[in-house]
Amino acid sequence: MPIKTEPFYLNLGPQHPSTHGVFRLRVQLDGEVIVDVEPIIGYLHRGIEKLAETRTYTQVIPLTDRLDYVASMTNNLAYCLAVEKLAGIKVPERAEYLRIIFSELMRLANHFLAIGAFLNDCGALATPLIYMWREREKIVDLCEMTCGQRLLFNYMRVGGMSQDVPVEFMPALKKFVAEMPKFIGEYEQLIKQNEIFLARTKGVGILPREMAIDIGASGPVLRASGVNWDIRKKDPYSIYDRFDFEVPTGDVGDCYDRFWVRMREMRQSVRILEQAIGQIPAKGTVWADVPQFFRPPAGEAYGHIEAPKGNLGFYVVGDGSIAPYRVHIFPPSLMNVTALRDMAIGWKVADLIIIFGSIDVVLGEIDR
Amino acid sequence: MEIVRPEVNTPQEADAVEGAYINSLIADSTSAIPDPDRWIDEAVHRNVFLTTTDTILAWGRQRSIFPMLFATACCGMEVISMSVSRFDLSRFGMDVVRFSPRQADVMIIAGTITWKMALATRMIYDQMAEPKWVVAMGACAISGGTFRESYSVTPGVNRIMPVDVYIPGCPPKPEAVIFGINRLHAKIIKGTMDDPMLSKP
Amino acid sequence: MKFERYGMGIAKGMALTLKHLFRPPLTVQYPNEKLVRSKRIRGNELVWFPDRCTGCGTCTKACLQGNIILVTHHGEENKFIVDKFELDSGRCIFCGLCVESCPYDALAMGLEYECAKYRRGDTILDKEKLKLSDKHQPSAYFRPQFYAQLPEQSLLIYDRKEGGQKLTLFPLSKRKRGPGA
Amino acid sequence: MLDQFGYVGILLLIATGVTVLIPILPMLFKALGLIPGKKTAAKLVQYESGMQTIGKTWVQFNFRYYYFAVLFVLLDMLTIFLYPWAVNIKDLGVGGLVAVGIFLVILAVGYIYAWRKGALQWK
Amino acid sequence: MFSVGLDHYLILSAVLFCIGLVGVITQRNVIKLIMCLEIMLNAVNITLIAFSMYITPAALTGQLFAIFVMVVAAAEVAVGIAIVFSIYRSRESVDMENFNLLKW
Amino acid sequence: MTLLDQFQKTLLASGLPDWAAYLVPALMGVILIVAVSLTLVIIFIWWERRLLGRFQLRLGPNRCGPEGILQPVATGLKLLLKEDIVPAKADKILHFLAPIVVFVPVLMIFAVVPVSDGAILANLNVGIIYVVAISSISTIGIFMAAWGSSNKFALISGMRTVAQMVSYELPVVLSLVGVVLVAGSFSMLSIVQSQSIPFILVMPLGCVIFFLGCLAEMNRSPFDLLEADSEIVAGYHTEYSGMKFAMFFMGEYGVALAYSTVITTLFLGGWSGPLLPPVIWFLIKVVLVFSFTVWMRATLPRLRVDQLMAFAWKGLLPMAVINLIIIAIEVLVVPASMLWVMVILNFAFAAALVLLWSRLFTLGGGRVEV
Amino acid sequence: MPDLVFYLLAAIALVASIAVIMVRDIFRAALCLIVLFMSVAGFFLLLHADFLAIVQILIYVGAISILIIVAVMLTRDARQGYPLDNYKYVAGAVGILLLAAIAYGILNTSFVNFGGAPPEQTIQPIGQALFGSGYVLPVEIAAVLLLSAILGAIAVLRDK
Ligand code: SF4
Ligand code: SF4
Ligand code: SF4
Repeated sequence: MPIKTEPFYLNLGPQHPSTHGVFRLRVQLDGEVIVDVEPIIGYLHRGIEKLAETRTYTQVIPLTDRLDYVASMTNNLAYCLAVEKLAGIKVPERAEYLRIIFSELMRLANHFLAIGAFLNDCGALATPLIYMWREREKIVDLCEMTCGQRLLFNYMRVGGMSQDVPVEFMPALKKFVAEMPKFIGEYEQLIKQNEIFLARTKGVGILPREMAIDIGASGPVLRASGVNWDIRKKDPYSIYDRFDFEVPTGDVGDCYDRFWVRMREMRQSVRILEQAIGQIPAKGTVWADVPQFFRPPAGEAYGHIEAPKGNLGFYVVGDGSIAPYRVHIFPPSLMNVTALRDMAIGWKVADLIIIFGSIDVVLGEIDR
Repeated sequence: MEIVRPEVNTPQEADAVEGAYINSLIADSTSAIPDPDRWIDEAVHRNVFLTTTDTILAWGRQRSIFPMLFATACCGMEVISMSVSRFDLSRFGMDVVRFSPRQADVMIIAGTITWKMALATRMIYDQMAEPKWVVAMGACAISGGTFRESYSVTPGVNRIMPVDVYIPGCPPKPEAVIFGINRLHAKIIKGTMDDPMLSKP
Repeated sequence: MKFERYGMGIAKGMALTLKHLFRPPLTVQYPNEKLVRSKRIRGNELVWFPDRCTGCGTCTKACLQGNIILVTHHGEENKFIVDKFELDSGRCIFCGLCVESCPYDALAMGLEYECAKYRRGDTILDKEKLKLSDKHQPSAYFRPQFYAQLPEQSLLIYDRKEGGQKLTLFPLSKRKRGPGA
Repeated sequence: MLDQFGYVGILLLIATGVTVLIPILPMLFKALGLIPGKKTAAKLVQYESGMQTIGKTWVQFNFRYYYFAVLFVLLDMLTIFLYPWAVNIKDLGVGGLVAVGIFLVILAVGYIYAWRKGALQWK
Repeated sequence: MFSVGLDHYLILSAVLFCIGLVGVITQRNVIKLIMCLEIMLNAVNITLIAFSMYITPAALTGQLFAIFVMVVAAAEVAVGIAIVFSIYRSRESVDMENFNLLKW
Repeated sequence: MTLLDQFQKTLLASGLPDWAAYLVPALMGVILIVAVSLTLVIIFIWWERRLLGRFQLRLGPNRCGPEGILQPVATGLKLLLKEDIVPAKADKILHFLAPIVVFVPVLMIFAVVPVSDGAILANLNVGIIYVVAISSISTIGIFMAAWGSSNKFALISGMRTVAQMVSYELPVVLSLVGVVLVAGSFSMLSIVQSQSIPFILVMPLGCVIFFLGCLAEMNRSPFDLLEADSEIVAGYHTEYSGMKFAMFFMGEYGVALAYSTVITTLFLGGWSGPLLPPVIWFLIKVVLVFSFTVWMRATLPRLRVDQLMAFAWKGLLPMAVINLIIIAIEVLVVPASMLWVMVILNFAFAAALVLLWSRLFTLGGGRVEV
Repeated sequence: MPDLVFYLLAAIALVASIAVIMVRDIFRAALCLIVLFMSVAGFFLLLHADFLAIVQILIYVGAISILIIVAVMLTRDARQGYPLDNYKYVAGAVGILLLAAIAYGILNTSFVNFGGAPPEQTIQPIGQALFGSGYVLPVEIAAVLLLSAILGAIAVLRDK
């Protein structure tokens, strides 16, 4: 029987190195043990949904970039899918492939950050993050070559892509994809068998299968709990049905599984990229000429994709004008982070940090 | 416009106090705080006696700035890009990232500051030890950026604290930020030479 | 987990870091060396060609936040004469929508990204600052006509040997004192 | 022997002098006006991620390792007995080894008891 | 050789001992009480070693005794604090007034 | 007979009064030690930052002076000119005293480190335990800082120091007994002299245990829980700014340097080595040991506090005791001239022990097992 | 010179020990106790007991005070000691009387020095004495004492 003490409150965040943005955890501690966690969000509430109502369909795209800014092109894709569904626009073949290529690149980019930051939270003094960021830089280089920005690309448009990729793009992408498995292998060597890392993550922060389904978790968090759910397979959007890939799942649902699912997902992404490079038509238009100020018919549409963090949905209501009547965003991070409290109670502060890190949230998406 | 808060004992009290102070902060920040830039355009007038000391002081201050990463949103990603291997901020002696405001010298505000966050931002700024500088990185920090019209976003951090360097961009490229930091270095040199007290509102 | 492998995993990880110790650093020493940015770079400024601009105002409409301020008056032959063309680079998010929409190719993204300012007011770009000059070069973003004249982007994907990470070098001897030093 | 410790004492004095000087120096500079800054109420609030501390800061901290602390104090006594033995091991020979062996075994009983009873475990 | 002799050490340790004793009698806080006990034991140790130095310098008997006193001190502190912890669990106090379990 | 004593003799012979002959060499030695160790600490800070940079494919500070060597000087200068903040609620006396209590013991350790034959400040009979005893005072200082700054992050960090101290002191002390057994003396000088074969070979397990214990005592990765910045911001020095923070910073590296020198002395044969002058050998070895800790820092994640304790109590402590007994038996059985026999035997024993222990011991990630 | 050091240390020890019982804040009291321990180590050094001096630091400063600090942390209101509140006068009287008695005894006894020089090294003789000649049994008894302390402490602390 431990000595009875009064639990005390500790604010982790909003400005705290491990909160990946401005997230606040009001933790109730007894010694170092967590009695209660209260996630407080809203420190990055920027009113994106409201702003979207004042902008035209095209002008919303830069806003969606700023949701999940780690993998911003996936947001564009989800939004564009929803609007294309609303307006009944068919996307050209080459654009579909480009979309696949970029969303898989974004998945890689996101997982590099997710794993790197997670290891940083485990206390690995930035080295894994730095190695992974090197790869992320390569992806960023590719994107910059295509659309001139390094982070918030504003590249997809309703009806395709804003412009075709430059000629240098394909060779560079090929080289990148060819080298990628080697680097992923290196990261596995760096950390996967590290005893300290295993001791820190195995069995920590278990999210049971049932609970994961109940809270509506998605993405790697859900799959690590052993649920084989991937929208790319279950409801293939775009042209994902043309590719052959596996959906890695974990079995326990602890932090290690979440890490390891992400690791294996990266290999699958590389596989998809390889196939896409092989199949992409060499020529062709990339944009179904949609005017910048276009008016989709009144109605509503829901587009969802398997974003790197999970199921990202956009619900767009149009009233026939140039601006959407309502845009609702269904972010995966928000659903996933609700599991935090159940996972963390009874663990220590250090565990809370890595559990939070293993969920991989982005605050732009949670607070919107 | 300094925020002093009473002691709180329960989370409920803390929330109530926070809400009240956010409202008063919004009410207080209707106009921008003037930029601390008096000496920028003037030629440095070197006082004969103080030159050497000042040079040394400025050298020390300029060469080892401990940044306090205040990464709230997308711009934070570029801050990471800048500090990892490709652009390696540590070349300027800035690799000692301190997360405690007591030890940091420059607050790089990277990202959107909402009103809810502004309170914490201002508090951390207050808690930093002098001499301190603020770099507003990205459109959001400078002016609210694309979210300026939004009800919840601060229209520029220069409403709540004086800003030394503005780095436009959304997000600025890492080089742009390093350029901004170099500008800050130059400012520190000039500022120290001109006015070692660097008194700020 | 059992401590079965007696630290083999740790040893593997340490071997990898040791290997990295002997790899060349990736670092670009920025103020002295500069990476060549993408040809389609969206720098932190815009370039405006006053002779081509008709003052049609499409760009102001396309801007998602109404950042471009355009004031015109009627000139002869039903043309508009632009009195004021101003945008706040401290607010612009460099999305490129205005460039995309300009029907006369009168607006382009700029190459320059070293735009840090000491004053909030300095970030506002007026007509003069937006004009093409040797410092303000247009990029090829939506302006393929400039594509050929811009240098090849340096990519991290290729090794330095293969032409990656190409740098604009400023020899150290020419290093100026001042901001870049 | 004392003269050697005298060196240590002098080192102690000088090291203390130097280190006490280090935090005092800034006070001097402050008086000279080289260090800017004035104390404001917000600056003197303790930092807690930019939020207000809730409740007292000197909280009752549940240090769950008090078993370890107690065990540590008792086992630290080993040093007193082991070191004098270790220097003399050659002279004391097998007898000394046996004596120390018994000593260690007796303490090992306590250690194993503690382990068995779960005192070396996180509860 | 020294003008400071055995008497000085003995008096000093006596003073320390008495301070400890006064503490033991007056303190209500059990932890402080244990601290005062430590003062007393230290005083005893000084006495022992002073005797050893000034009476049998070659034999070191006093030092050996001091070693055993230290062992006793450690055992006493460990058990004492364990008892404090265990009573603290049920009484949530370290005040002597509440430690009247064995009062008749 | 140390160099200082010889110097003292010559001074006495030249007719100086007693006290002067004692004080002059002492003061010279002390000032030399303080100056050299502070300079070395500064250089080591730079070295760590550069090396860490290279491990991470970056350059590290290279702008101040040649290759950035003046970087720590600039940092020190800046910290000197930084405002000093004492939180209103802090315990002001403790807040002031804590950095001093942390820093002084660090300097004190250098008193017993021989740089080359006889070049030692105080050749104590109890050299080895002196190091352990002195460094345990630093813990009190850290705890004072944590308690005095009235900050919850600091408080957590303070309790972690206690946990580390409580668990790692014993293995360190016990593994040192092995050194004493073989060397037959506590004095650092005679320990170095008795290392015909570096003790790292004679007692590999003892060396590893000591090294791990040292890592914990100098709060370096993977035991850097005190300043686990992803968890508790800056740990015990969260509320410290300016020069006081610099003292903690220096103290941290000072401990690292001090322990590197101690490890060099005890296990790597100190100054001995062929060809080069002893001081250079000593420095090379110290730099190697320090670089090794940097290398670990660049790679390893951090342990959780209870795992840290479990590792020490269930892993290192029993192994240290067994190792100690084995060495004691060997010392009695193997004649001193046949140290190489012990090398072979001990490597075998170390391997066997590690194999055996890894079966028994779990560094659990789970909730129940520590 | 050693005389000077003695008086200095004596002053420190007295002040520290009085502070231990007078200071309200228990944590500060514990720190004063540590100062006292260190000054006692200084006395040991002056008395040519170098091994014991170091052990004093190792055991008292390094271990016992840590335990006390842990105990302080666990208690609520660590800032509130209760200085001198019961039996103040009785205690004072007892203390002074006892001190007077002891002092009388000390000053009226003439201690005999059995001669011999203090050994240059104390560890080796201590080791010889502890394990070589006659003190083996006390050593083992000490071990048993420590063992029983471990058992007792664990038993007391264990869950009921
Ligand atoms: S300026 Fe742009 S990139 Fe930076 S935080 Fe704001 S929206 Fe994000
Ligand atoms: S759209 Fe082009 S032509 Fe029309 S006003 Fe804008 S810049 Fe001028
Ligand atoms: S780049 Fe975007 S934000 Fe900037 S002026 Fe053009 S449309 Fe507006």
